[in-house]
Amino acid sequence: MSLLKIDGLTQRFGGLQAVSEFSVEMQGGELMGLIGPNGAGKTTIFNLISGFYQPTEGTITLDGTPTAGLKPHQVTSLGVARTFQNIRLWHDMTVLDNIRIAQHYRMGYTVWDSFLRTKRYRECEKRIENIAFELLEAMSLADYAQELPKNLPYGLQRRVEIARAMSIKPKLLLLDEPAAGLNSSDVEGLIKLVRWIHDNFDITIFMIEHQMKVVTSLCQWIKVIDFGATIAEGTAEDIQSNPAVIKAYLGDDTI
Amino acid sequence: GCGEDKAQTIKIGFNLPLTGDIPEVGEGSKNAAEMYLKDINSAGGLEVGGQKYPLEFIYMDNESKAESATNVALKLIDQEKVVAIIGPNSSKQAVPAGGTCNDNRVPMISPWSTNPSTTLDRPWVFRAAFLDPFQGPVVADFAAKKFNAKTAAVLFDVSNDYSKGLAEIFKASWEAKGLGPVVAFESHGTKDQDFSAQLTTIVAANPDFIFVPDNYNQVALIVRQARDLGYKGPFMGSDAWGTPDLVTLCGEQCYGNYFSTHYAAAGAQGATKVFIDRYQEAYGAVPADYAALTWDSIGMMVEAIKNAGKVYSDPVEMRTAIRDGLAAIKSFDGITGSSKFDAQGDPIKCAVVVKISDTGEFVFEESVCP
Amino acid sequence: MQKYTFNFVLAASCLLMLAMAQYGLIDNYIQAVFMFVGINIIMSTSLNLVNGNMGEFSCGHAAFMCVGAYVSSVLSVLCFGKLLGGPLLPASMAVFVFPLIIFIGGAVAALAGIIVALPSFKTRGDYLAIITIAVNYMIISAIENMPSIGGSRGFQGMKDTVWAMVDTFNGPWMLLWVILFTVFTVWIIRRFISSTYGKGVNAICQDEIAAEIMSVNTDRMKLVTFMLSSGLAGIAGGLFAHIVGYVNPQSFNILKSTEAMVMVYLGGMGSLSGAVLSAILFTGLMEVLRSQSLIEFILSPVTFVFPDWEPSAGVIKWVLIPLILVLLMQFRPEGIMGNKELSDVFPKLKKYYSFK
Amino acid sequence: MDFIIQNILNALQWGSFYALIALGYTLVYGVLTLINFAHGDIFMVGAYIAFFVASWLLGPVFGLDPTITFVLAIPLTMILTACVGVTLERIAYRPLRRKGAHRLYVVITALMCGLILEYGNLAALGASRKKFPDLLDKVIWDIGGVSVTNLKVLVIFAAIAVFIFLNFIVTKTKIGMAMRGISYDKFAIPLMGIPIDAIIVFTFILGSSFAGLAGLLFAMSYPILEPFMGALIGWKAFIAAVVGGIGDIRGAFYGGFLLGFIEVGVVTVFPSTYRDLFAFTILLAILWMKPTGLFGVAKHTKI
Amino acid sequence: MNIPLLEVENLHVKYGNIEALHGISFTVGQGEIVTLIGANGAGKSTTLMAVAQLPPPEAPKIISGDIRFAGQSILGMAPDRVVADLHLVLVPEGRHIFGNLTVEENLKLATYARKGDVNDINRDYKRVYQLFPRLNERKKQRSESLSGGEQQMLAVGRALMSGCKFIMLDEPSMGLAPLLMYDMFRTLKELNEEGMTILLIEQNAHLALKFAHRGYVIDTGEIVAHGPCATLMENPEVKKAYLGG
Ligand SMILES: Nc1ncnc2c1ncn2[C@@H]1O[C@H](COP(=O)(O)OP(=O)(O)OP(=O)(O)O)[C@@H](O)[C@H]1O
Ligand SMILES: Nc1ncnc2c1ncn2[C@@H]1O[C@H](COP(=O)(O)OP(=O)(O)OP(=O)(O)O)[C@@H](O)[C@H]1O
Ligand SMILES: [Mg+2]
Ligand SMILES: [Mg+2]
Repeated sequence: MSLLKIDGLTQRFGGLQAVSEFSVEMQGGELMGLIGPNGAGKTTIFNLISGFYQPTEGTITLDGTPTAGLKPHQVTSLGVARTFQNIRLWHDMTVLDNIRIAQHYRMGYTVWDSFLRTKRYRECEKRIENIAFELLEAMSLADYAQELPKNLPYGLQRRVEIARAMSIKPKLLLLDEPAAGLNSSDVEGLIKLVRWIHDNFDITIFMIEHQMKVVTSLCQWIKVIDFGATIAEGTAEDIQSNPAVIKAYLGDDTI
Repeated sequence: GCGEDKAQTIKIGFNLPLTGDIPEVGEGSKNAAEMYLKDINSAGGLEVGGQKYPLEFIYMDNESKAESATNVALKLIDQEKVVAIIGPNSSKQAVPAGGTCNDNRVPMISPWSTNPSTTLDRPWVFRAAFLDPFQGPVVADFAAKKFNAKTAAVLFDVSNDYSKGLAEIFKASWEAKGLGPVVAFESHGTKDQDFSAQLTTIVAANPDFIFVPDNYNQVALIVRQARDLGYKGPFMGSDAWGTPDLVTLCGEQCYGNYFSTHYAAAGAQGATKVFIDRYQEAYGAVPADYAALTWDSIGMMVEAIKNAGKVYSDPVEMRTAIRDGLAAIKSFDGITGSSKFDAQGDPIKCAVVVKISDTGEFVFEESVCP
Repeated sequence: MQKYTFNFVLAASCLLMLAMAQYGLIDNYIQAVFMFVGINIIMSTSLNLVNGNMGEFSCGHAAFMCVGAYVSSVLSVLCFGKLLGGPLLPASMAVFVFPLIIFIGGAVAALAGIIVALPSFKTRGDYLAIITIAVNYMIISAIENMPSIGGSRGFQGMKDTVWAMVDTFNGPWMLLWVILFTVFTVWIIRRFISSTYGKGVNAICQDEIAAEIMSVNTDRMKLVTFMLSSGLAGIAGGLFAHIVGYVNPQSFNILKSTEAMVMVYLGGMGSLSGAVLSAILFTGLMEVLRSQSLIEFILSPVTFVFPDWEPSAGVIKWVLIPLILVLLMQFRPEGIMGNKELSDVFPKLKKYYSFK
Repeated sequence: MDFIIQNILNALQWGSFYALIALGYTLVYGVLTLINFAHGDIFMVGAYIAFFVASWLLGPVFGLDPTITFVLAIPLTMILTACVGVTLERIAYRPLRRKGAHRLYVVITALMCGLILEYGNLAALGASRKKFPDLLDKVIWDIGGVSVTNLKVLVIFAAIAVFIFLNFIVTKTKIGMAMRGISYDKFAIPLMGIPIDAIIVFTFILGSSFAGLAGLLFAMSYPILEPFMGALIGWKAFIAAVVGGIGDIRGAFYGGFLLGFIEVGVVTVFPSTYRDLFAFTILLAILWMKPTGLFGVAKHTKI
Repeated sequence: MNIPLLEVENLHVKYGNIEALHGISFTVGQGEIVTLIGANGAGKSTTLMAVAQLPPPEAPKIISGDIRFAGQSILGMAPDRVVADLHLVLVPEGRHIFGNLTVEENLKLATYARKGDVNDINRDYKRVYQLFPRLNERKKQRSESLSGGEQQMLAVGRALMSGCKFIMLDEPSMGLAPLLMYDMFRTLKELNEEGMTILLIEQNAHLALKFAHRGYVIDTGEIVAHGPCATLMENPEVKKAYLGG
């Protein structure tokens, strides 16, 4: 059974067709890229997968479960985590809290436990905290556990956002332009990080990115869309030499 | 105690709505009290048992709120150590503050509260005004006789316990007469300014008169708007109309209407007239009924102190003495008429029906006694 | 051991206060002020949960206080009063039944909180603010139209329960209950917001979309928070009714809600200790400025220039308090505590308590 | 039938006042996302200013004819009330804005300023109410059992005219665009060469001067002035503005009339003691169905 | 030698109590393209906001130093006057478009302080729509629902509409697809050839150095290197830190 199966996905906003007939199937374990010109509908596809929009047409199936009608938090608890094109951390809570809260769906205790501080409460909180610390350690963020994200440099904020998504223990990780706004050396770091995550966790990654360097060095398979429809797909080499992709997306780099 | 030699002051507290919904009531009461205070103290104080004691009045604002009224009562009792309290005026504050005074064994007189619960089962609480169950029938009888009315309409304030209570009692007593129905029974909110929807319903029901147990400021608007909607019949009001400001605000449109009240300012005689003239001189306005009732409440209090025959330095003893003094008053002649007191501490007194004359004065029309 | 210092100090000072009340060292007025401080603490901390932690703008908190007040008053009169038929329960049980009555009032108020919580799933911000105002008006209007519980005449008779407790043992019962419920409120809120569960509320405040996508069940969080907040307000209402001994729907109008709101923002949004401090400050200010002589002293320069003007404390107080608040906001535009807790400002305090 | 028409007229007049005040709320909100809770009290101040202006013009110094007084009172009241609004902005809101305070702190400040205006008035002028002089000779037309006064007609037309004027300013002019832009992103406004403070002051001038106009018309229609006259109508106008969709001029206008119609309608159909209960339930239901009001656009969060 | 158009001299600025720039000096001559490069958090955006005279709290507070435009100090000038009188415009980091206005209104609002010929303005509209055809298609759409890249186009387009002669761009390529990014840089080059002065911040240091005439390297609030782009590209330190090897 495939991990993610999208079939004939279409999304309209009023008269505008942002996504049309998009289909993809991921078996699990891939690192796939999604590229396309601005406004092609990439973020919309992510929003549809994570349940933020309900598709006009088409189906999304996660691990055999259709996601139609599910709320975003329910989709997340099926094992989908994502980052955002514009960083959306909870800026006034510590990095540690950011990572703890993202484990809400498997908190394991009720509001009464939190009032009464039952044994269950203490055990669950302990577990949540341990997971958070392990993750921060692993992503070399442990030094910043008590910092507020808004006080961190941009590059680290991106990293915290990825850590937050990882604390969900997702099977599928959606990264929306993780390299945007990073300078060249941070981009190198990001590439390493994504590869490390992919290699060390049993995880599937689907990413949107405009920096071709990132896409080509990470993704085994790339889908190119324009006006909501797939115009090409293949390996990095295929894509880079595809005339349709060059015309619609890559352009020529003479200035 | 041994305080007889020193000129000990007698402290009386006032629990007044100086802010909130009805600040003018607080202000009027305070004005009357100031006048009384000046009278007594310029005469060297209150003579009790052959010795003169200066009076001290302490005014506190209850913001027209129930909890503030109890707080003020407690503060007057515990911090200021007053021997008696006058106020609060409206029942919303007088009922809880009455409870507090009764619990703490401090005599209290509410000048203006007409809700029976204020004094019910409270031996320490008294009042100067008659009760709603008395006023309602007075209005009904008068209107039936004067206007030959068969049908009545009522417009009242739902959020005001006074207005609502009186409206209901009136309705019951009107219907009990069996002359005809109350054809419209409409209400509005306390701070409303537009009544045209209610009045349209009332006018459409074509009543012989409209009973408006409302505060004078709303009366002015109601009458005006009713006339704009083509209503030509008479209005009848209750004691809350009894402010000279009514005529200032309402103007000619209120002329010729009637209301029941505690006293009639125009054509008043004797002590009442003296009071009115002096008040007018001091504050530039004819005193409203709450001012007059406050004056009478102070008068009752003073009589009770005199009845006590002695001023104790211990406020607790003094309070008991005043309460006994108050309970001992069997009848009282005040500027709002003379009254007798029943077992609950409620006065039994005559109501007056007043006509607003063509010059805008409140002219005595008829006196109705229980 | 050190970490219990705070609890000991708190318990000791409460006991001291009770003892002083019992032996007449503090008079009824001071006791009443303490009790209103307690009630205001409950009101401001519970509203802070919604307005501060969750970042909504609820302007109708008094509505829930009203529900709690009426429910517990009616129960109390049914059980121990004589207004609605004879007392159902013997007076000796009052001590045990009273807290139950207050809790039931709170529980019903929590149910009333659902009226606000449900729309909050779909709308927020100023639209939700209007819904809360509307609910406030609706509840007042509903009670005014219930003649069986007094309508706009108000409802009384709850003092019988208090007397029943005093007859069992002569002591400052209401003060005791207010202290207990205030501590209970602060304790429960503290536990709630410091748990990972409760921190979801802050996440909703800071970025609701991220919260939803990061697995926080925002609808359930909102429901729980609104119910907790309004339930606690209901408890405050029940206590209020038994202190004053009389309730009137208009006592819980929008002005009362405004007071709670002012306390929350004065203390600093989302700061529990700020909400407690500002409730103390605000209530204190309200009482202190009742004094005519103080107001005359403050205004003596003005009355010197305008000798005819006779300021009345009641009026001036309501000019001064807003003025003080406006000035305070100019100097501390984030409230007394900002979004920090006392222990963040004075980290040493942390050693002395484990309130969690 | 005439009963219904009469009530429609009643609702139109009462709705006009809600609309006029709601327009001021929405205008300021549309720029600063500030619920200017002092607006109802600025309206009250406007009515008092109108009172003093009218008494002064009618008084011994000038002894003008009432109609001329009315004509002169309109601009004078509007200007003076605008000054009050701008003063509030300058001394209370602007410093907070400069410090980057949370928007709700400004809202609370506005609430406090409203209280200061109310109680300041009470302290200065005392508790007795003021009677507004009659400026227009009242004409009552009786058309088939429906009575209409000239004042009613004037009020309704004034509300419509103000709406058309404001709607034009906000949607069609560049200054109106700047006003809307500020509410979304204050940071970028100066980068467009737009003097932000000037625009905000302009907004307050507009909002307050129309509150002044509303105060004048209100005082003529309900000629009894007291310091708290603006409080309740202010709250309700705010509710109307939100139900219409706060920040949108059309929303305030239609919301005001809607509230007027609901209130009058409930009183007409149901026992009037239930007015608040039913009226607010209806409003709640409207917001339930349209969570951002009639004309409000849900703020789209692009993620 | 004639005076440069913009001179920043020993600029110190603070956010609250934290000093973000510790004495930065640089110049931009008339008709030049100058780029500032540096790591995240180095203070590049801060510098531009200080030049644009934006007020705190979002922007920094200038403590000391001087900023001169055509020889005149502009310290204390109102930020809207900077745009209206000096025709010096900043395209800020993070787009800051007016989401509740349509695309068209956003562009129109940018001409608020412009006192030009209607024909000039119309020519600029054309140019913007030509450069970003997407904006033309989305003219009537509320701009907050635009995609990230489309919003970036709008932010740049808006600056062009203001009739500026000196444009400061803070990461204009963020979120743009390669094709568009190259198009935009080509247009900027064209504008430069027509006389526009450009001060650019760009994370992609390769691109920036290829595009600009001169560059400054900022590190934690200080200038650590500067010179013509060709020289900087050869500088081993710069190479190591910013060109990724
Ligand atoms: N809620 C919405 N309402 C209306 N239009 C929308 C909405 N969301 C997206 N769009 C439109 O749908 C199209 C696709 O948007 P989307 O955000 O998916 O683009 P994208 O591929 O992520 O582009 P970019 O690379 O610039 O981020 C855009 O043209 C956008 O204007
Ligand atoms: N509003 C602010 N308040 C406080 N500190 C700030 C603020 N904005 C920026 N800073 C701090 O000032 C320093 C310089 O920030 P600046 O935004 O200028 O960096 P930058 O070089 O533009 O970085 P980036 O490449 O991430 O855009 C950073 O340390 C940052 O944390
Ligand atoms: Mg995108
Ligand atoms: Mg930057």
